[in-house]
Amino acid sequence: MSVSVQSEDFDVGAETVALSTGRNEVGAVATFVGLVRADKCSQVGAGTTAIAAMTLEHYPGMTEKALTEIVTEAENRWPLQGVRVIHRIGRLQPGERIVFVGVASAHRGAAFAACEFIMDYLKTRAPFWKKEETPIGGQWVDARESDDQAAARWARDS
Amino acid sequence: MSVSVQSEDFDVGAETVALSTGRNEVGAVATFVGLVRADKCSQVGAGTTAIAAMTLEHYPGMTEKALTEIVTEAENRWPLQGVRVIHRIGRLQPGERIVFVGVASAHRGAAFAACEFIMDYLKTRAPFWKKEETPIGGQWVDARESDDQAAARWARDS
Amino acid sequence: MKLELRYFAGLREALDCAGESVDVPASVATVADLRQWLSARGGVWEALTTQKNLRSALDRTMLVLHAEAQSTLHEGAEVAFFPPVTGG
Amino acid sequence: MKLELRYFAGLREALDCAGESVDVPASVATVADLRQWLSARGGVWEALTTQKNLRSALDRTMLVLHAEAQSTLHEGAEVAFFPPVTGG
Repeated sequence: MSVSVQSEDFDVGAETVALSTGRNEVGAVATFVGLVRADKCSQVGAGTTAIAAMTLEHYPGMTEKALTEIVTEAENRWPLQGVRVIHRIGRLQPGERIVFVGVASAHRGAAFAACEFIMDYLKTRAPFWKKEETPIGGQWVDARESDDQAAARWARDS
Repeated sequence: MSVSVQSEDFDVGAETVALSTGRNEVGAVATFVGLVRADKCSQVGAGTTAIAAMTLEHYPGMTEKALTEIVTEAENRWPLQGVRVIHRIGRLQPGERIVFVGVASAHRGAAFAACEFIMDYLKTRAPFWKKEETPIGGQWVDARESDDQAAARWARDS
Repeated sequence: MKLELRYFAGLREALDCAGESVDVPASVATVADLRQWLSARGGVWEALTTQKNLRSALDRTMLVLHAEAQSTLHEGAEVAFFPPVTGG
Repeated sequence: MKLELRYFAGLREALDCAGESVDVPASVATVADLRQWLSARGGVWEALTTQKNLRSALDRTMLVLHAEAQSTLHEGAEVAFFPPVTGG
């Protein structure tokens, strides 16, 4: 497992390839890349306006801990050979990458499930906040109920 | 949509990045890479033995058609911005990549679901067959019931 | 009626035949009929009815097993028989 | 009891405060008590009880809302308050 919180961009190809390199039992690698949508708009009064950029704030000291706990939970639920999580912080422009989650496993079912699980938990349990830059100032992004619902799918009775 | 059947390897990073480049509405890219497991063994008599390589046979003329139909079905089910499928044929050694499926969408739910759907259908509906090389000769890989079950999850009453 | 037949993977090896052009009698109207007609050649060809789960495609569209009896042949049709697929 | 407090995102801006060290009276025993105690400062601090869905973390572990009353503070504890997270 490897977790990074950084302002720099990451190399999608190198990260994906590294998940299977030298690991004999890997037959499946599932990855996810989240990006700032280039058509991203922010609610401004009654209308919407295109954003110029967004800034990602986080909770230094807690962020890596929260991501590590999420990955550990995934490793407890599925037989995984490798997991990589990278989340960027700071100012990001439309079209830029925000997050990478990559999971290697012997079989595709575990790789897909764990990758989606990590993203759903990251969205609701990792301390990141997005602020969008609009022509009339900064605007904090509201949490989405659909993200809570996505995370709730993985709940267990324990 | 772009579908390729080829003997050459592919560039995971370039393919993943291409799915979002120049597409304003892409906020999520989910990818899958399938590999020949380096510890892959074949059943030989009562025991198993490591394979030296595998050869992928396909049905020229039908393969691209089948893959295109699978991707079209995915595009009908989810709002997708881009889909890329690459499947290799010919002789592949342990550790080599076999298949790439990448899906771009505005949101992660659609990207994950469509990527997994395409893999499940590809496994059961695209005309590829694997033959493993063992010390005592070639051995065709048997279809797995779990792949039929995975594909059956997506069935619709229509 | 003239048909183009193709065989793949383990079945191709068992038949020692990758494909052939055949002219079938009028009694062979569906893919299911064709399967029986080929099997009636005897020997290795009996695999077409005795081997479990052998699949088929008509004009490059895969058929589910119970669809073969409803899949009507036509002049120049391309029919393929093969084991369950194992790509990906 | 001395505590380290941290505020994030929109709440940090509303309070105009990223963090502070406080010494709370013995009556403040849980995170829920702390939330009430801070809100009682009045003005912008009332957001801690009036703003919908504000979350908290004790010693860098996120708490669910109903867990705050069971989350006991200790000397030197780090407590953070923040809006629902929106990363990814």
